Amino acid sequence: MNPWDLIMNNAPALAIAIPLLGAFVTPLINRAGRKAMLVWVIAVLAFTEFIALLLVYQVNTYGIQVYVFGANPHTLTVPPDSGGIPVRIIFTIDGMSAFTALISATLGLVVGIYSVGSEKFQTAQEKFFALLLLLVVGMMGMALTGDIFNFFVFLEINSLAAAALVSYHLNKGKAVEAAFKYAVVSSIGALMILFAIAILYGEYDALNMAMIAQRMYQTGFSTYDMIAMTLILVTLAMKCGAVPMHYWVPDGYGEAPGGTSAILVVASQASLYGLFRMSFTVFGLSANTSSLGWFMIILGLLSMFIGVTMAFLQHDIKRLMAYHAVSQTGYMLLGVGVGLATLGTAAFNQYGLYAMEGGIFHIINHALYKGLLFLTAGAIIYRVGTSDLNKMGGLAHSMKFTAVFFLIGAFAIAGIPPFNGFASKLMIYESVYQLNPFLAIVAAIVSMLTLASFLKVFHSAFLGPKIYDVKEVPKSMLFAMSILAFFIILFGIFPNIAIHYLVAPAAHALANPLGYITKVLGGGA
Amino acid sequence: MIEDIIQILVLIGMMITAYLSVKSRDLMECAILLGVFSFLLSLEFFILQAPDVAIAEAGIGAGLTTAIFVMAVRKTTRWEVEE
Amino acid sequence: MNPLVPTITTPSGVWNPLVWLMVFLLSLIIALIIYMRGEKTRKKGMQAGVFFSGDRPPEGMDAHIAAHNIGWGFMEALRPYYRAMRKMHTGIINDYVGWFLGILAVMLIIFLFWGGA
Amino acid sequence: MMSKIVRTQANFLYPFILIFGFYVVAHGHITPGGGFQGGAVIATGVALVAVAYGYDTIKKWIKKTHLTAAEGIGLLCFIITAFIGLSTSFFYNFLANSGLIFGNRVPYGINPGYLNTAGTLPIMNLAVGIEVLGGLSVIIMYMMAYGREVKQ
Repeated sequence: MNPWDLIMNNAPALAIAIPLLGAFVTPLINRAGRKAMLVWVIAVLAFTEFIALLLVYQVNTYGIQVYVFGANPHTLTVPPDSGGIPVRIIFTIDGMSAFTALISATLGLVVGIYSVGSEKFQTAQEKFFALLLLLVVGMMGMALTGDIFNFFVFLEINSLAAAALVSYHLNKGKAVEAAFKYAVVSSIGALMILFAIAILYGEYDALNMAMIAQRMYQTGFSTYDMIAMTLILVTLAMKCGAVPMHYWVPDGYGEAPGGTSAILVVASQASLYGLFRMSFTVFGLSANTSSLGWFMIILGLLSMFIGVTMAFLQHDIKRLMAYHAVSQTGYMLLGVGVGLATLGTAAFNQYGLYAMEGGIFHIINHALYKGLLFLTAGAIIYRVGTSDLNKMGGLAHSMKFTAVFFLIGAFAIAGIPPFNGFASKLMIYESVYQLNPFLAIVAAIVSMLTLASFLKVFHSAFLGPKIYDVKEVPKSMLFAMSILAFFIILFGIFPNIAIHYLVAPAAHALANPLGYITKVLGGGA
Repeated sequence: MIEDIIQILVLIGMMITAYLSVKSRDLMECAILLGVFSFLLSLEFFILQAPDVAIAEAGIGAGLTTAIFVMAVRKTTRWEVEE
Repeated sequence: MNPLVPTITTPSGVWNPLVWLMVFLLSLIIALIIYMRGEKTRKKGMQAGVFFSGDRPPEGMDAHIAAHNIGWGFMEALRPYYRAMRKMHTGIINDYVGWFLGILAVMLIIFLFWGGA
Repeated sequence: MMSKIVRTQANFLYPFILIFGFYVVAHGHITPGGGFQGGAVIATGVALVAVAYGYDTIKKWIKKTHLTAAEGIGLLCFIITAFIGLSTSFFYNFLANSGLIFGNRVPYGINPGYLNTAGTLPIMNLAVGIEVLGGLSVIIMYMMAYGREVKQ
């Protein structure tokens, strides 16, 4: 078999296998020197990005993909002697999975390039890069898996790698404390998910998401299902940082080193993906989707408003951006929540699907511009040495490129045309107000407050008299920022590129759980 | 029948050790009580037909974590103090 | 749908970033033209200076405004709200877990009544 | 270093714990247990000796770099075994029933459990066993090393 076919056939497995192998080999390669290690890490991340693009292509061309680990052939979801139950570890890739995997791989690559410059003077860099690769594995696995227990495993990989990365710069013990909080909160959350999985397994004798969804649909929605659903959904809402369970977000993001906060944003979005996947595919057929949708909408409204008002108060640049991450997560919850609340009614085709597309488009936009903003914050801290906005000022005199990138990110997050934030926010406003005008009003007010607080950051960090005599940051950091800035402008001016290839397939995949189930349980081969 | 009695005894023992380990002010005693708790838990797993989990619990819970707790307590103070 | 066409059609309108960009550039050009047609013999430097009620600012007043003071009015207006918010954000790990478990309990009760099929 | 009684007990128990641990690892595919459980049992043995003799003595016998290397090698063996089956699918059990190492066919019906079966599973158990014994032991070693720093 030639290499191209090998990659094409095994793309879903390679998406996690390559970074996993990369993470294990990194400490060994480090003995050959730092340069070799960096080249290896960037090559692995670039190849992962290629695989993620390949997955998007495959899903858009051939429909939902399944991959069964250890099976012969690799698409054999239901072995003939298993009694109709998909017993093996299975990866199911539909539009939404490929979308999340692509974001994870892209931000992983960008943060990898950025960290080459920003972590130059740290010790134990091989551990940093190994953890970065493991975090990518966790996110990709969460996005691609079709098995509820595997989802838990990858969630744990994600949480542990993220907690270790948060504590990488000890920062006089503050970062360790933040990592400890993150670890405690995520392990309690993971415990709840494990409990829910045990309930579901006891009830349906299956761990496959499609199988659970089908059996739940056949036997009806019981109280046990309700308990399991609540445990899973509330935990994942906590993991993606929805108010009022967001307290770990500013601590974790605020103390993480340099660009790592940028990839923590995507790590939270993998939990957001889990929330959407569970509520649409697993429970969407049986449960009352209207009340689930309102659960998300209310969480979204609270997150948007409390997140942005708390951000206004902060004077630590990374904590401020972390509160904005909470606030922006609210938009995604709002958009997709409106889609879920109207699922199955006539309103879904009028504006529900559109709201979902807006919410999902906001995920990739948020990953891009919040990633860029965190990278610029990391660049400022790298040069100035403090994250306190009160002590900054006049950086635009010396760090011109960083200032420009910061402005691009700030305009995008505030929804100023023609940057990408405007396109997705417009889609959310225009569709959400048809359900209830109040939702759109809150969303618009939050957008204004976002602009206000980023003007505050821009004024206090970049404008004013020259205080610090610093140089521009290293080229690798600037290059990483310019990648994100390019995509922000591209998706702002040509939003249909993202919507057509990424967002619309994702929204349709979520809205069609029966397609997912039939693909997995249809036997395969 | 005899299995049920053993199971009830084990569960009661687990509850007692858990309660004592929370209440005790002697941290070394807490660590040892948690070791006993893990041991009883692994026994419970064994009774519930999960020898696989029982071995893991005995190795990790009763063995390693107890050793780590003992080390940590020996390096700090043994008695919990009122702040 | 051609992905290279920048128009998004929303349920109640259309949005085209390219048209917006053109209008933006056009308005910039118009502003520039108006600016160019202005009085050529004006004195330079004075008009853009910062004045405090018509007086020159005293020395040292060009210092930077710290981030803490920006948006003071906003925070002052919402003081009761912010007092409640500060009380909520304690930074203690027990409270984090407490909020999580509390929301879990509330959602269990709510979904018990409205979550079923 | 603890009292003579503890050290004698540790000396006596240590080989048995190690042997039981390796037994669990090697028989992972036919009896309860496996790489993780066996590795944990072996690490318990290391912890026993470490607690009984104290860090200063034990650091001459066990090197932290060796344990870290064991961790890395175990993980690499695991993932490379998974990669070899890639021409069919990731994690494909290419050794099962092939007649090669661990490749014997299991006879139908009740049997005493033949060690030389199950294909790649014993290899993966061994890899996981090496990884877990390295990882958990290195945690113990770092705990003790850090404690010594605090004392000084």
